[in-house]
Amino acid sequence: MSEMILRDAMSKALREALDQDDRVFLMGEDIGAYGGAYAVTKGFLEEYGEERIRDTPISESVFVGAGAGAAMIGMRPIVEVMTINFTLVAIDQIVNHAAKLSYMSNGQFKVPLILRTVTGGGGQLAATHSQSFENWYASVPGLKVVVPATPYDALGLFRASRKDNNPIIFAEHAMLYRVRGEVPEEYYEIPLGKARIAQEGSDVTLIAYSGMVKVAEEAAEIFYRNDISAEVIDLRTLSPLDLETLVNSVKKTSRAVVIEETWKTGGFSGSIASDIQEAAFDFLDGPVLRINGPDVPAPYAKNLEQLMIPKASWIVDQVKYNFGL
Amino acid sequence: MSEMILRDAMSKALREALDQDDRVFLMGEDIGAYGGAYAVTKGFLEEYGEERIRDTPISESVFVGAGAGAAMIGMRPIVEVMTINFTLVAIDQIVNHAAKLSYMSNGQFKVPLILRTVTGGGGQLAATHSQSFENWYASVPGLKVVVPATPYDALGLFRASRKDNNPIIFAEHAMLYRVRGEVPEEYYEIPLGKARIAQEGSDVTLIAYSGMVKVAEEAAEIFYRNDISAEVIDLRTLSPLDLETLVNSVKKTSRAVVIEETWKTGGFSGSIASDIQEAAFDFLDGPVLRINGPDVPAPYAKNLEQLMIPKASWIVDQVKYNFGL
Amino acid sequence: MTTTLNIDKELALDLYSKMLLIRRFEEETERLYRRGKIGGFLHTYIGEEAIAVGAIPVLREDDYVIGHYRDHGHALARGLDPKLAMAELCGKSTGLSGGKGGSMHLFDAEKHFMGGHAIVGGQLPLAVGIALGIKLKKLDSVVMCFFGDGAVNEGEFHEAMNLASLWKLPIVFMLENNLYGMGTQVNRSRAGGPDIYKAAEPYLIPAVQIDGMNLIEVRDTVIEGVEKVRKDQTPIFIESMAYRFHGHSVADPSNYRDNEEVEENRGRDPIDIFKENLLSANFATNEEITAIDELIENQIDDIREFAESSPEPEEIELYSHIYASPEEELNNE
Amino acid sequence: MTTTLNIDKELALDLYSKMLLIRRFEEETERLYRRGKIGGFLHTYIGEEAIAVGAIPVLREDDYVIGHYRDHGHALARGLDPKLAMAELCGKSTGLSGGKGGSMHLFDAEKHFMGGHAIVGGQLPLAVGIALGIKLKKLDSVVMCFFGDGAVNEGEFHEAMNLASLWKLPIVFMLENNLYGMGTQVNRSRAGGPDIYKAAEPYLIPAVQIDGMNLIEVRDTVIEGVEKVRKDQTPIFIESMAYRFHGHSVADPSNYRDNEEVEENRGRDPIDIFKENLLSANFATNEEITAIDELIENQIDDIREFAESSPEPEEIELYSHIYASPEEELNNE
Ligand SMILES: Cc1ncc(C[n+]2csc(CCOP(=O)(O)OP(=O)(O)O)c2C)c(N)n1
Ligand SMILES: Cc1ncc(C[n+]2csc(CCOP(=O)(O)OP(=O)(O)O)c2C)c(N)n1
Ligand SMILES: [Mg+2]
Ligand SMILES: [Mg+2]
Repeated sequence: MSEMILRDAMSKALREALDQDDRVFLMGEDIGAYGGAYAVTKGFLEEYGEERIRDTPISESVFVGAGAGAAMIGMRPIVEVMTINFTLVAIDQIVNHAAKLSYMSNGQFKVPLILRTVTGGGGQLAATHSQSFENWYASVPGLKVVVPATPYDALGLFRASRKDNNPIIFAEHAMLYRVRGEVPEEYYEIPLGKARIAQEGSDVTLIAYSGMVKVAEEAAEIFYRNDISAEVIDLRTLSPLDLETLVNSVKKTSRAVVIEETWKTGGFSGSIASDIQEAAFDFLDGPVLRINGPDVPAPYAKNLEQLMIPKASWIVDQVKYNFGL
Repeated sequence: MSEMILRDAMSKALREALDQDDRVFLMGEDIGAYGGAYAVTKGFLEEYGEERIRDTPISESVFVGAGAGAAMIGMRPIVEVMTINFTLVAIDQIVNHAAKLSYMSNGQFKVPLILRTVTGGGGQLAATHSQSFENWYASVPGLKVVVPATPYDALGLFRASRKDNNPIIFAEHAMLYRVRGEVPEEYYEIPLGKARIAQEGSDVTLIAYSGMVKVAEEAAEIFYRNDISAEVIDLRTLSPLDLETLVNSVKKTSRAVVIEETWKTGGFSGSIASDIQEAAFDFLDGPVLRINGPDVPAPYAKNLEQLMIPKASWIVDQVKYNFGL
Repeated sequence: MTTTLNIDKELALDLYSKMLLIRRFEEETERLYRRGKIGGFLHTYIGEEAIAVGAIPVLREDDYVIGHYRDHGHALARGLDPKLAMAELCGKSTGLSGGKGGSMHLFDAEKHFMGGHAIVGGQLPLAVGIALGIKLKKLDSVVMCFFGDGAVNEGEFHEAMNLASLWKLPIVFMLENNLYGMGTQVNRSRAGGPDIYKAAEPYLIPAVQIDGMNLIEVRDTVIEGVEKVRKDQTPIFIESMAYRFHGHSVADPSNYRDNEEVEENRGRDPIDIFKENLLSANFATNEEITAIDELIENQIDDIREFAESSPEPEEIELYSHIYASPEEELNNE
Repeated sequence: MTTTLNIDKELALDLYSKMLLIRRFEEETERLYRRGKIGGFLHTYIGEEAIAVGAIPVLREDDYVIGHYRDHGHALARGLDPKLAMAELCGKSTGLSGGKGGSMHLFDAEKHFMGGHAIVGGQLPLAVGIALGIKLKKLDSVVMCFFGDGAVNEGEFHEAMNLASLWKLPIVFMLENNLYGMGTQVNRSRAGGPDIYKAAEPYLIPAVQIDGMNLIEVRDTVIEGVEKVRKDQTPIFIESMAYRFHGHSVADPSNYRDNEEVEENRGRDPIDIFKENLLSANFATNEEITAIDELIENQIDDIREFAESSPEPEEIELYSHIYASPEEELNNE
């Protein structure tokens, strides 16, 4: 076992990919000479050279699409879009091309493309730079969406992503890069589509992903101190979604809260909450709750921005209000 | 009263805008010389001239953004993107610019831009051309989303949209253009954010919008023949969402179904269903159901495509299965 | 007077057959569309046959072709089975994609036919990626990427041209300038006007403009061009001036073009021009030409029959191939 | 030896003060950032002052300015209140946008300052729209749109250039070529290399390249250019060669540039160059220059104090101005 921060787990995952598979190459803005906007690929250019570590012009649409094109002929590109906000200028290549090539060709082509990007708010980057669009991507058939919350998962899920033959949005939360955690030396993988029970409990199920897992864990800690036993589930991937694990937990606890950083309106929390109530209505003690950030473009000011990001106390208050716990 | 098809109601709405407000102009691909891909603006170029009916190059990003820019200085542009599928190449201008300018400038700028576009499947146009992204737009704070289901509503909602000072996605369903309906001669408006009770009922609430309203009405008709009284609600706008009307109805009927054409995973149906169960859980006889198209990229073949579009029978079957009605 | 044609006789007759096959195939699609056998949008290639047939047969099997929704001509020129293509247009299980792609999205992995793509400009980034893959695999294949004059105005054109040149990728940018994007005449959509090849200059991509109605001119240009791309591993740009004889799609009466313009261009029918070439080079007699015509007519009957009599896809196919299964072997040549 | 400067003396000193204000303002932002008073990303304009100050004061009040996230210099050159700008950077209620926009998103409707925009290239379509609005309103205003060498590679650059030229819109495309987009040198991002003004040719937009370190050169070029745009109602393109003296943002140690290059460029400090101009034209003595320096230092103290002592926005402001209320009067001049 060794401890490392999530950023280093990602660097390790990428190095592994480059070392083990010569079909792998990296491309994106400032991943080379600059070392990556979030320093994940620092030193890579020197180690692996310009052919495999490709700094791109600022033109997301072409280099994301080029990733899909290269994947069509058997390469395994790992493309970085600096943040998920900027994927919007390339979203057509993702949704109308990468995601659909397998289906439209009836399986003649596969697109083993990993699109790494940085998601989430909390850095005072204001409205254009603080969004979380992984929920949109998770609604698109043909895409998979991976949202790790720990260094262990980042590495393990990336390994599985590398073996998958589908286009994958791999969304790393900006505020998690410095989170530290155990990462075994021995090889392991974490399959896509299998949620993690971060903490077992019996009174209420807290469902979260990416940056919200630690918020759910904080809430669970508060509950614990009040003799309430919360089960915390980390989704790990939004697509595929491990509904089975969620439903089993809710059948046990009778109460569920879905916690998501982005807007509630149209959020993935609603989709999950509805999945649960459709599958387990008779087990429920009350509504499946959603805790989301408010329906507001992210403000810059620190004090206002803090109001955007769900807090453990919001969960505790809502659980108390709705379930009397 | 006169009868007209939805296409003509839209043409009437646009003519009115051009006639009554010289800040209004139209721009989009092939709206002029070609007469509009769906013929809504046929004859406009001859009537209003090139300055106000502007054929654009195929470059959605710049002309959508230009709509926002012109709106910033007080024009009232009506921009047409041929179908909602193609808004993906302009989505950054919509989501990161038009939607955020008011907030980021703290109200110094307003963006009274109407983006008209065509949504929905059913025309055998296959995966890239049959999507419905209005749910994504409805999740973005700063945007409003209008989804008319009848000629009457198309005209009335467009009139209200014209008076609104916000960026609006006005999504017309391709399969509704030839739907005929009553449209009064006298002036009327339909406010944004007010759902329509298309049919009163007491046993189950069917919630739909755009192309799905007539499917809900068909289901209601089947229910009626089986002595089940269904209330049909046409949302009219996804944002703002008239939750009050939905909740009041569900409190009365104790059962609700949300019907939406697009993918269930991450769909707006989940967001609405969750809103309802959070607001009215104790009134519910069972889960708030969702009827969506399957999580599949639209296929071309006619027989397969038909499986994509929710049918009245799907509603009837689910209501029976879940509520025993 | 006999002129000489710088091409093998047998090949010339074969190319003539290919052009005619495309023409008749397209005419048949229009009939099938009107009979309700083909749905969706249908964009025919009638009038532009000399480009696909002049260009694509120049390529090797290990080269790649990619284009837009007006893709039947490219597909047939590349040698895709016309029966399977027509079955696809009819939404049948025997179609290239089992009926799931339709007219605008033809694919054939084996033939390295990388798709018709229906989002205008969307194929350009993919083409760049295929060329990048070629380069990284150290192959000497090239990518031929077709697109229209309308697509040139999309941002992706600019991004693709820049990256292809910057990274020295083996692409033939193959512009079909038929003067219109739907109803919009090129002068009304491009600041630089119709000579689009000039747009390649700032990217340092060598560019030429040629007569896309003249098969021999297309072929000679492409032979030279592809050789250069293969050798230098850098992109080139070929603008073929063309005209689509019918509307943008079957639904388009094409009112925005005046009759005179349409008639004048129809007078320069690429098939007639090449036929004249064949006759005056003594490559074929009128009788032989007629024999080819008849052969193609018969072939079209077979194609139609195959497509019409093929079964619809099974409902279960709705759910297949949304994702590749993890076990599936990659198409990894 | 006295040289002559083709500019009014008072104005020249005023412009000098503006440059210096920007420089000192930016230095102060860096200090405030390090003190944790400013958050998010902070991109300073240090080294590029001659462009904004050479260009923007040429404009009339009814003209428009729009740019990217490196916007402090443009804002101050346009005459936005530096106190309000700094308060915005500190996320205070007194800021230009009440603290909601931050460094990358400065706006001032009254001054026709149409925003710093943080999505690279995103301001270009908006600029086109503002110019279109001007044209439709039959005004003779112009739009000056700033963007970087990195932005040129986005598709929106191409789309905007084409539409602006095609529709003859009054825009000055104002490229600040500081040779890097973040850590990527322009030769590694552009097929055409660093002479980006050549990219304007296919769009038929007149373009020049000038020394963006030389205020007088910038100013003279812009005077002539803006006059032309105003008269002809067509776009022009000005490429100002520049260099940012600090990192891309405060967080960037700028390791990708070698010291020699940095030092050489710092040696051509635009403020020093203009100071030399002033001195050798006898527009000011060394003492007068020093007096200006001191004035600015004091002003910066006031600015910082105002920003630091201003209150944070009230929580309720989180929810204001997401939408315009229907009753609200439009900003409809
Ligand atoms: C992004 C996008 N915008 C608009 C359309 C609708 N559309 C389909 S074809 C076409 C015209 C394209 O013209 P051109 O590139 O010249 O090709 P041609 O049809 O002439 O072969 C348009 C506007 C689309 N499919 N995709
Ligand atoms: C669409 C998009 N992609 C990437 C980024 C990240 N980013 C911010 S600034 C920048 C570099 C821009 O360089 P340039 O246009 O030359 O402007 P400069 O910073 O040199 O003034 C990048 C890549 C972004 N903000 N938006
Ligand atoms: Mg064309
Ligand atoms: Mg730069």
